[in-house]
Parts: sequence; structure tokens; C-alpha cells
Amino acid sequence: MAHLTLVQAINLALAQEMERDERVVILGEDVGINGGVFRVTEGLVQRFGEHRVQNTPLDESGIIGVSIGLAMAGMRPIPEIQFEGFLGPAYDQLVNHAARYRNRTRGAITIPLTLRVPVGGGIHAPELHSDSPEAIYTHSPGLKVVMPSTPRDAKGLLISAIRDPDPVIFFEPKRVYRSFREEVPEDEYTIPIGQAKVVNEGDDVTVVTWGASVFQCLEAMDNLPEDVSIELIDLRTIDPIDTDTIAASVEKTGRCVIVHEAPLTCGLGAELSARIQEQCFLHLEAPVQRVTGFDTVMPYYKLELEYLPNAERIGKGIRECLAY
Amino acid sequence: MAHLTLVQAINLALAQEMERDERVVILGEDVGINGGVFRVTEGLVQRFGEHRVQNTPLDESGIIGVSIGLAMAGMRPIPEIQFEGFLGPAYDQLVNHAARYRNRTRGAITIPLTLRVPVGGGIHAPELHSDSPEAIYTHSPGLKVVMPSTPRDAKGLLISAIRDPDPVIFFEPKRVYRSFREEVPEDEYTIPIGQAKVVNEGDDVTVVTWGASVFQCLEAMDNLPEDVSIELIDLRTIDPIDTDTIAASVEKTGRCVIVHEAPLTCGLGAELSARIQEQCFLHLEAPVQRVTGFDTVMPYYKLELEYLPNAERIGKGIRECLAY
Amino acid sequence: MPRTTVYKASIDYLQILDEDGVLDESLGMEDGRPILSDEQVMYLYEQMWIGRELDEIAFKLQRSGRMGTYPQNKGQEANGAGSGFAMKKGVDYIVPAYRENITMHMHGLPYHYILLHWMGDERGNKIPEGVLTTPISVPIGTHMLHAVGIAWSFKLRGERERCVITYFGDGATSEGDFHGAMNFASTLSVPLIFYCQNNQWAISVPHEQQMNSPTVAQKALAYEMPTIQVDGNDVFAVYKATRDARAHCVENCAPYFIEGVTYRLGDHTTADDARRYRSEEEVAQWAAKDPLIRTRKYLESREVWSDERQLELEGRAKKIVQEIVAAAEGIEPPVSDDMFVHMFAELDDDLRRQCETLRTSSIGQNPDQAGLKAEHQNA
Amino acid sequence: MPRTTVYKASIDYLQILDEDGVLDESLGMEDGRPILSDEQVMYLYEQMWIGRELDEIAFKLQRSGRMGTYPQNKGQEANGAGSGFAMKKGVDYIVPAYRENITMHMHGLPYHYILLHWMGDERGNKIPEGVLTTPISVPIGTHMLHAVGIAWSFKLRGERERCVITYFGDGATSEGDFHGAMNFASTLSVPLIFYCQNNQWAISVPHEQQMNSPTVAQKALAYEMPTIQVDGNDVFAVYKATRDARAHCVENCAPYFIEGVTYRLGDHTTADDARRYRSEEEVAQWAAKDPLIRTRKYLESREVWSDERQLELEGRAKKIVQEIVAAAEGIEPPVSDDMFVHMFAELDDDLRRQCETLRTSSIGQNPDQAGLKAEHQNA
Ligand SMILES: Cc1ncc(C[n+]2csc(CCOP(=O)(O)OP(=O)(O)O)c2C)c(N)n1
Ligand SMILES: Cc1ncc(C[n+]2csc(CCOP(=O)(O)OP(=O)(O)O)c2C)c(N)n1
Ligand SMILES: [Mg+2]
Ligand SMILES: [Mg+2]
Repeated sequence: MAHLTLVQAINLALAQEMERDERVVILGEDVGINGGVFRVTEGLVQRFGEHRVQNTPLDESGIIGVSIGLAMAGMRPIPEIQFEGFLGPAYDQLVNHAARYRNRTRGAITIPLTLRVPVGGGIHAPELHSDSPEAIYTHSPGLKVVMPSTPRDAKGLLISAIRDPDPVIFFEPKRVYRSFREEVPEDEYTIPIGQAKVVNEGDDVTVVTWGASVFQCLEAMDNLPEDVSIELIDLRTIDPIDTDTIAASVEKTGRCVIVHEAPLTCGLGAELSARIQEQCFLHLEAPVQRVTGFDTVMPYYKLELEYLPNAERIGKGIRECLAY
Repeated sequence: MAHLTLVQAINLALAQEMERDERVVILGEDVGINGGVFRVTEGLVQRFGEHRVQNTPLDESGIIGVSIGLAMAGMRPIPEIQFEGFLGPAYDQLVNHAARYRNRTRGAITIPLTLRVPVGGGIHAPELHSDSPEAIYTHSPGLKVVMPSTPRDAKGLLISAIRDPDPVIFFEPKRVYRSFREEVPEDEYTIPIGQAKVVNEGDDVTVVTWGASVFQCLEAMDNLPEDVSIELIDLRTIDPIDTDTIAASVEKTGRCVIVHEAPLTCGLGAELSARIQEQCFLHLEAPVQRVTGFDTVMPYYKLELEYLPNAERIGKGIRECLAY
Repeated sequence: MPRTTVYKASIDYLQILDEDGVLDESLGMEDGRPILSDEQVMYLYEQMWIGRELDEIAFKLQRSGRMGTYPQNKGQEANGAGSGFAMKKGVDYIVPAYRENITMHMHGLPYHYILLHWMGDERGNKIPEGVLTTPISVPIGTHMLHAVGIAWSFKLRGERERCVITYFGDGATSEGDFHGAMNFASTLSVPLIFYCQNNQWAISVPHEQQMNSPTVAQKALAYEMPTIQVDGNDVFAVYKATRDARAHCVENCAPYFIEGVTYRLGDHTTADDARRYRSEEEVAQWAAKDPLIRTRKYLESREVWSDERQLELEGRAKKIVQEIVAAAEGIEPPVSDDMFVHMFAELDDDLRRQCETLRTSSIGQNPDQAGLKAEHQNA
Repeated sequence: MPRTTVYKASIDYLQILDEDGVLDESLGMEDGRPILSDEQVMYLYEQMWIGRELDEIAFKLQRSGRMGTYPQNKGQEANGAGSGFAMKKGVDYIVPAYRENITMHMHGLPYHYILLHWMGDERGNKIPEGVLTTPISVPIGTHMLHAVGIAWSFKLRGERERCVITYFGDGATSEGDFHGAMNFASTLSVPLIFYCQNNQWAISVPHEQQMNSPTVAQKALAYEMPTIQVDGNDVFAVYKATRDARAHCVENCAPYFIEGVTYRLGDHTTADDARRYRSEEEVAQWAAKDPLIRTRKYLESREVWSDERQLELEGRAKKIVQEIVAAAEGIEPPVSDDMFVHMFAELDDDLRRQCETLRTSSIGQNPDQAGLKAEHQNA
């Protein structure tokens, strides 16, 4: 077991999968000698060579489109897009091609690619470097969407993603990249895609979140009176949604608060709220509460902490939900 | 008053606004002499000249990007994208540029553009010609999203959109293009963006829908027993959402069914369901019911009518909701 | 070096078989023999003829409501036939747009797959094992990037005898993904032929509204990619250019660009009416350059083709196409499950439930959910 | 016309002021006088110097936590200064990327706006009325399309004396939107100069991994656009090429392409460490071509510049930059309302509520909603 940051855990998973399966190739802007702008692929080009860790031209649509071709021809591409804000130009290739190929060919052609993308706010980055577009890709059939919040989950989920026979978007909350270390097993292991994690058991209210917000929620919980018993769920996988885990918890607590960085309207919180209502209607003692980013453009960094749900706002949401 | 189809009503609105405001220009693939693939811009190039009705190269990102430039320089561009499936390549320019310019410049630069796009299934079109991506753009702050279902609404809403100082996506349900005619006033008139329409008043259950599904809902209502009293709401504007009209209705009926063509998960139905629950929690007698497309890729046309919510499935949803 | 020339380029145009079916011997002969033997030319002529017969029948199928929108290949057949013939079946990969029926068929795809596609049936894309083509691609310009990935996989695995060819129209060159594909292919240096079927129109948008460049071929200069313009209605020129391009690609593990100058003689698709935007004279001019006519003239000049052979071919083509239509129409209707089962290798709970309860529920509501009254469940 | 040449092109390279500050008189003189008067060159030199001083201080601000990520312009100043000088302030429009501080400033943007932008403050983009520049653009390659639209609006309104210039890096040429912008500009024929600052690197990706073409200038051939490569560290060449390009654009209502061959002497941004991927020798080679040094040498050779003047400038620049920093840091902090109020001309109910209840609610819950207990509302 090593004591690793999220960046290191991901790097380790990449190295191990490249070692294990020579069909695995990494491609993207600056992924080579520079190790990516966040250094997640550091050392890999030295170890595996340029043909397996390929710097590409500055063209996100190209990166995904070429990865689709690699995947359909039997490779296991791991493209990197530098920031979630630059998924925009790749949207069409992802949603209309990678996501549809298996279905439109009735299984004849499949696209086993794992797209790695740093996601979310909180690091004082420039414009378009702090968004949270997970709901967009969840609404698009044919993609799996993963967003681990801890090094250990990241390694296990990334290995699952790479071995998955279908396209997976692997969002890496950049705010967590180096924020803490955790024991991560050296050996390969997988964590199944599609399983949420109960971070903390509790009886009064269920809090559902994912990505960096997990830590804001933990902070909020620390600030709440001790007698408030909170069940905290880290979704880990965004799509498919582990509705069972959530529903079981809400049936127990009767209350739910959902926390995410993305804008409120049509965010993933809406889907969770709708599902909880559909499945736990008779158990609900209060409306499902959403504590999210606002329906504004993600602000530049002077205001980003006003925008992102922080411990205070989350605490308020939990109290509001409890008070209903 | 003329008896017009949806196509004709839109064409009339375009002509009148071009007449009225010479900053208005139309651009897109085949919008010129061909009048667009759906003939919506028929006759306009003959009337207003090529400089105001411009055929463009086959590049959706280019069409939107150039429209942004036109808009910031004082013009009133009305770009057309041929089918909603081809919004993909334009996604980045729409969501990351058109939508953000006013806010990122604190109002110094604004983007008054109206993007016209045929939307939805049901016309036996090829692949990628039948999707319903409205939730994607609703989740993206900075865009208004409109989807009229009738000729009269279309004319009034399109004129509002063109005169709106901010970017508007104007979705045209292609299944309705020529499906019926309606009296449409000759004179210019506007219908405010953001106001839903109560198509039918009722007491037992609220049905919320938009676009072509309005007519499937009407058919479903025809097939239900006479003593079931349904309040049918046509959203007309998708973003901003007219929550007040919906909430007022659900407070009265206590039940709600939402119908849309897009996939279930993270569709607009999720947001409406979440909002209804937040606002009408104590009035709800049953979970908000969603009758939608499945979480699959939109199928090719042999199966499209299996995919789209039809009168039978909607009727079933209404009965399920009533039976709860 | 104050004002100096840093870059120079020129592009060739190749025509071998002229509009009257006369072969340019300096270009069309090698080792004293035509580069395509009479048998080969007859094969290609037959393929083109059958392809056009399919077009005619497909048009009628659409008009009589038995098929959806269909794009005819008519007038452009020499591009797909000549280039497809230069590629190695079972070794090379074909990445078509939607006017390469003949190429896909020559590389092993049963023709009824193509009809199935336009009949709104995904099974038309279910490429049989061992057939090396991607399915028809409707969204313009996006598939060339996939071709780059496939070609790159050949390079990565050291499959040095293999090459990819991708087809697209003049309009497609305007998409950003065309640019990306050209740039990736040239910087990664992968064995890929870009074949542009420049048929002068993208629906109603003519060449000069699509691009300012007089040739499409010159677009390759931006990527320092070898490039040539050929008469796309001349099956010899198309064949030779592609054969040589393929040799270049395989030898250098690098891409090549070919512009086939051609013309769509039909409407854009069955949903289009080309009379709205182009003149009869223009169409007539290009009809005179028809690849089928000139290939037949050539065969006649070689004295290997006769009216009887022609009649025999016409009858045979009709029969073949009837069988294709029968195969396409004879398939059992798809079932709703088909929408679901191919979404992922393994379906998640939501999809499984949606698939299973499709008939019993409106979806959105779990049929065995608390509170739902039994009597209404199957209503 | 069997095998003929259908296309020919060549591209020039222009250098006027060499690395030692020596002017090529055949190119740099017109009517017996240098194309830039000594006063003009001094002005440009000062602008470049102040720009570099700003770079230095900006770097320190970032390092001391007073500013976010910042991209230095260092080494590339002649591109923005020479070309910006050739454009007409208040008439032409500037559409920059993020290494054109000097151009934006020369066209009227107070420098502290630029710092504000990198300090994470949208007010840095609130271009004052009458200043004709778009704000700094962080997403690569997307803004050139906007430039096309602006140039087209000039054409549509018959403003025939106006021109647009847009700047971008070598990396940006890989994006699909670059291709789109070039294609739209040339087919629509609009007065727009595409100025590529080819600084050899896109973060850690070198020219040869970015593109296969030896020049960026040749990319314009794909669009039949006039194109030239200039020494981007030579303010004379940059100025002359841009001035002539502008004349061409305005006269013909058509676009023009300029590649400025230059080098980023600093890191990509303050978040980068260029030593990871490029050699000291390479940097040293380019440092010898520094545009500031050679411009100063030229001025000295003209005997209009002295050590005293240099000292004076250095002191003045320091003071100017101090004031800029003070202006940027002196601004009152933004308030949360600022996130909301500029979303639309008129806020919808949701946004208004979110804005108004930001302090009292967690959002998602309407504070005056039924059932919410008063005592918890302001907790
Ligand atoms: C991305 C995209 N945009 C628009 C369309 C609609 N469309 C279908 S074919 C076509 C024209 C294609 O022209 P070209 O590439 O020259 O091919 P051709 O049909 O002439 O063979 C257009 C605009 C599409 N299918 N995909
Ligand atoms: C669409 C997009 N993709 C990726 C990035 C991240 N990024 C910022 S600058 C840069 C390199 C830009 O290179 P170039 O265009 O040559 O400009 P330079 O920085 O060299 O001036 C990259 C990849 C971005 N900002 N936008
Ligand atoms: Mg064409
Ligand atoms: Mg660069």
C-alpha cells in the first residue's frame, strides 16, 4: 500500500493497465514529455514510448474522433482532454459517435475508450477551466460517466473503465488532485462502475453528492450539531445511477439533500430528485433539496467560491430540509 | 388572418422581421435559393437578396461562430442548423461563447442571435435527424430555449426571439411543420418568451409537454374516459421555465404527468419533476410521472414510433398517475 | 534573407480515359498493356451498372413508400469503383460516406445491408465479420477522423501492408473534423487515402459558396500531404491514382489526398429537387461525361463488349437488384428490445427495466412500485 | 489534358530588420525614407518595453499569489506592436488571443483590464465604449470565427474602410474552428487579417507534432487566401506586411494571412515549466533574436537612442506598470450579484430569486415556500 494523491493513483492505474494490455494507448495535448498539464501522465512516455503516449495536435474533436477509430480497430485508447471546458469541441464525436456506434451497428462495432477529463472548480483557474458538465453526458445515451473523489476509488474505477467494453468518461475532480493522500493498494483492483458508496451512515437525512463536493459535505457535517445524523453518499459513478443505494437510504431517512457544482436547472440533481420522488414518494418527509451551482455562467475565480456550494450553504440546505 | 402551417407561419415572421429591421440576416446551409431543406426560408433570398440570406459552407460551428461575430457587431443574425442532430459540432460555440459573452464582459458585448433548428422525431428521417436535445441547452446558462407547437405561437415567439437582446434557440418540431393549419394574424405580434400555455383546463391531473408531443397528449386525452379531467400545459418556452403556471396547476390537481421525446434520464422532465416537488410537495397525491423517450439512442425509423411517447403510452402514464 | 520564397507547390490533374472512351496510352499503358485488363474493366463496368440499377430501384422504393430518404450514387460510380478496386479486400479498410455503395459491395458488404440502412433499420449497419468497412455515415465529415484512428492502429500494431481509404464530398471539406483528420493523419503519418468525391454540389450549395479554392486538391497543401486531382468519371484515372496513392501510403506509412472531379447526376437525395437550384444545361453537360457511357465505349473499342453482352448485363442487373430488394424487405421486423440490447455490452438496471416493462408501463414509473394499483397496471 | 498542372503556388518570407538591427534598405525604405519614422520606431520600442515590464511584474504578482495564471508575451512583442500599429485605431477591430497585450493597449484598452482578467475578474473584459477589441480569449481557436462575423458586418453595412485583425497561435491552427474561420472568410470574402503568432510551441507540443507543414503560411493556400511569412521578431517586417495586407483587405473586401515566425521566451504560462520540454540552447538561440534588442540597436544606429533615454524609459515603464497594478488591485471586490445581473438583459424569475436569496437560502428551496420553518431560514 502506498500513500498516494489522486494524481498519483491515476498515474499508477494508467501505468499498470499499459503494462498489462499493450492495446492501451494514451493520447492528448501535452500528455507526453510534459506529463499533461496536471502531470497525471508523468513518466509514462519515458516508460512506454511515444507510440503509446502520443502528444496530439490541439484539436479536441480530433482527439476523440481518432480515439473512436483506434477503439473500433481493436485498440484501447485513453484520450485526455485538458479541461472539461474544452470538451465543447469534442461534444459531437462523443455524443453522436462514440456513444452510438455499438447500438447503430447492432453490436458489430464497439468503442472501448476511456476519456479522462479534469473537472470542476475551486482551483482559481482561468475561464472555462472550472465547469461541471456531467449531466450533459448523462443525458446522452451510450456513455458511462464516472467521477471518483478519492485516490483509492479513482484507481479501482479507472481500471474498470479501461477494461470496460464501452465508452466511459472519467472525470477527475481537479480540486482533489493533490488535496490529500490515501492508502492505495499497489496491486491492480477494480471497483465496479455503477456503485455508489455510503461514506457515512446516518438516520436523519441523506446527502448525495460526488466529486470534490464530497469534501464540502463532510465539512458541512462537521459544523452541524452532533445529534444530526447524516447519511452521506458519494455517487462515484454518475451514469448509470445507483438509484438503489440512494432509494434505500432515503426510505430510511425520509429526507434528502443533493449537492453538486453544476448549475441547478437540469443538473444531475434534478434527475436524482425525480427518481427519489418516484421511488420513495411515500417515505419522503420533505421535498428533496438541491444545493448546487447557480444558473449562471461559472464565474471567474474571484467569485468562484461564491458560486460553488460550500460547507455553509450545504449546512443551510441540510437544516432547511430537516426543518421542513 | 391567414390559414397557415407552422412552416408558413415561421416564414412569415422571418419576412416581416427582415422587412422591419435591416440588421436581420439569415445564414445557414441551403437557406438561399433552395429555401432550406424544409423550405422554411423559401422566397426570402429572392425578396431580400443574397447578402441577407446567405448560403454558408457546411460547417455548423462556423455558422454559429460567425453569427456570434455578426451579433456582437450590431447585426441580428438568424442562423439555421439543418437538423438538431447537427447542433453537435456547434455545441462549443453555442454553450461556451454565445451563451457567455454578455456575462463574461459584464454586459459590454451582447449576442442577440436567434438560432432556428428543426427538432424531434416522427418523420421517418435518417439517423441523427430525430433527436430532442432541449435539456442540454437548458442546463447551459445564458441561452433561452423556445419550442412552439402551433403556427400562431411560432410566429409570435419567433418575433420575440429575434427582438430579444440575448441568444435564443428556437426549436421547430419538424413533425408539426405541415401537419395542420391554423389562423395566424397577418400583423406582427409577439408572444413573450417564458410563458407556458394552458391548452386545456382540468382538475384531475396536470399534463406538461411541449413540441410535437402536445398532439400526442391531445390524442391520449381523446382516448381517456370522459370523466377524467386533464389540464394540459404546453410549455412553449423551455428555458426559462414557467414554473408558476405549472405549480398553480399541480396545486389544483395534485398530480402531474410530464411527456417528452428526449431520453428520460436528465431530460427536462427531471427538472420539472424536481421543481414541482419543491414547490407543491404538500399538494402532491402521486409522484410526478414521466412519459418520455427511453435511455437509448434514438432508433432508426422502423422503431421510432416505439421510442416516441405515443397516445397509448401517455394514456397509460396518466392512468398510472391517477391510480396511485 | 529579406524577401525569399519559402514554399512552392503545384498540383497535377490526371485523366486517362477521355469522355469519348479513348485511352491516353502514355498514361494508361504499362509494360505495353493497359493498366486495367479488359476483364478488369468489364468487371468494373458491371459493378457500376449494377450500382446504378440499384439506384434506380431504390428511388422507386422511396417513391412508393417502401424506403426512406435515399441518396443516389448516379454519375459518380467511377470514383467508388476505380478506387475500391485499387484497395485490397480483406486487408484494407473502407470508411465511406454514403455514395460509395459500389466500394462497400466490392469489399464484401451484401448490397441489401445498404438498403436496410435507408429503410430505417440498424441491421443495415451490422457489418458482417471479416468485411472491412464502416457503415454508411450520414453526419457529414465526422467519419474521416475514425479512418485516421483505424490507420493509426495499423501503424501501432506494425501491420505495414495495410491501408485505409475514406470517402467524403466537397461539402464535407468545410467541417472542422475534415481539417482535424487531415492534420492528425499527416502529423501522425498514417497510411490513409483521403478521397474527395467533388460532385460540385452539397445539396444546393455550389462549389464556389462552399470554398474559395478552385480545387479541393489544394487543401492537402495545408498539411504537406501529397495530392492529386483526377477525372472522377474516368475509372482508369481513379484506379491509377488510388493504386499509386496506396503504394505511397504503405511504403511511407503516410497519407495521400485524391480529389475526384465528378458530378451527381441525380437529386441530392430523394428528399431533394435539384431543379430548384441548378440548370438543365449544367446537368446535360455532365451527363455527357457519364462514367458508364465512356467505359462502355472503351470496352467496345477493345471489341470485348457488344449489344448482346449489354442486354445480358441489364437483365442480370435487374435480377440481382430484385434479389437485393427481396433480401432487404424479407427481413423480419425489428422488435423493441433491439433498441435496448445493444446500448452496452451489459445493460444497467435502468435500461433493463425500461426494456422489460416497455409493454406494461409508461416508463418513469416502476410497475411494481409502492402504491400503484394492480388493476391499472395492465390497462 | 491528360496529366496537367492545375495549381501552382509559392509563398514569400519577409525580413527587413535583421537580428543585428540592420535595415534592408530595398525593403525597408519607401520614397527614400524608412517605412517607419524614427519617432514611430521609438514609440513601438517603448510599447514593447512597457509590455515586457508588465510581463515581468505580472509574473511576480502570480508568484506572490496576487494574480492567477498569466501568459507572458515575452519575445513575441514585435508581432502585436508592428501589426497593431498598422491597423487603424477606432476604425478597425482587434480580435486577440492572449499574447497581444500591446495591441489591445495601443488600440485603447487600459492595461489594468488585462491584469483584471487574469486576476479572475470579468470586469477585465468589460471593454470600454469605443475601444474596438474583443476581450482576451482563453479557449483556443474559437475567436477567429467571431472576427469573421465582425468583418462580415462591415461588409454588410458597406463600411468599406474598415478591417479586422485576429491573432492566434500555431497550436490554434489545429482546431476545427480555425479551418471554419479561414473558409468562411474566404468564401464570404470579408476584410480580415489572420495573424498567426507561430511561437514554435503550444505548451509542450512543438511545431512538428502540431502540424506536418513546414510553414503555417501555407495553410492559407487551402482557402486560396493571399499569404506571407514574416520574421515576427522584426517590427518592420510585421508592420509592412500588415499594412499591405490591410490595404489588400480593404481594397478587395477580402481576407489575408500572415504568419509571424517568433518564439515565446518565457514559460507557456505561470503554471508551466518550459524546462521540462525544451532545451536551453533553443531558448538561447531565440533570445539572440529578441525583438527589443534589435529594435534598440536599430534606433542606436539611427542615433536617436542612448543609454540615457533607455534609463529614462526603464524608469518610466516601472512607474507606468506600478500604476497599472495599482489600478487593477484597487478595484473594489466584485459582489455576488455580479454573477447574475449580466446573464441576460432582463433576468428571469429563477435567476432573480437565486440572486436575491443567495444569502438567505441554500437555493433549490424557495425561502418563502410552504412548510419551511421560520427559525431555520436565517440560520
Ligand atoms: C454535420 C451535418 N450537417 C448537415 C447535414 C445535412 N446534409 C446532408 S448531405 C449534405 C451535403 C453534403 O455535401 P457533400 O459533402 O458535398 O456530399 P454530397 O452529398 O454532395 O455527396 C448536408 C448539408 C449532415 N448530414 N451532417
Ligand atoms: C480549446 C482549448 N483546448 C485546450 C486549451 C489549453 N491550452 C491553453 S493554451 C494551449 C496551447 C496554445 O498554443 P498556441 O495556439 O500555439 O498559442 P501559444 O500559447 O503558443 O501562444 C493549450 C493547449 C485551451 N485553452 N483551449
Ligand atoms: Mg458534394
Ligand atoms: Mg504557440
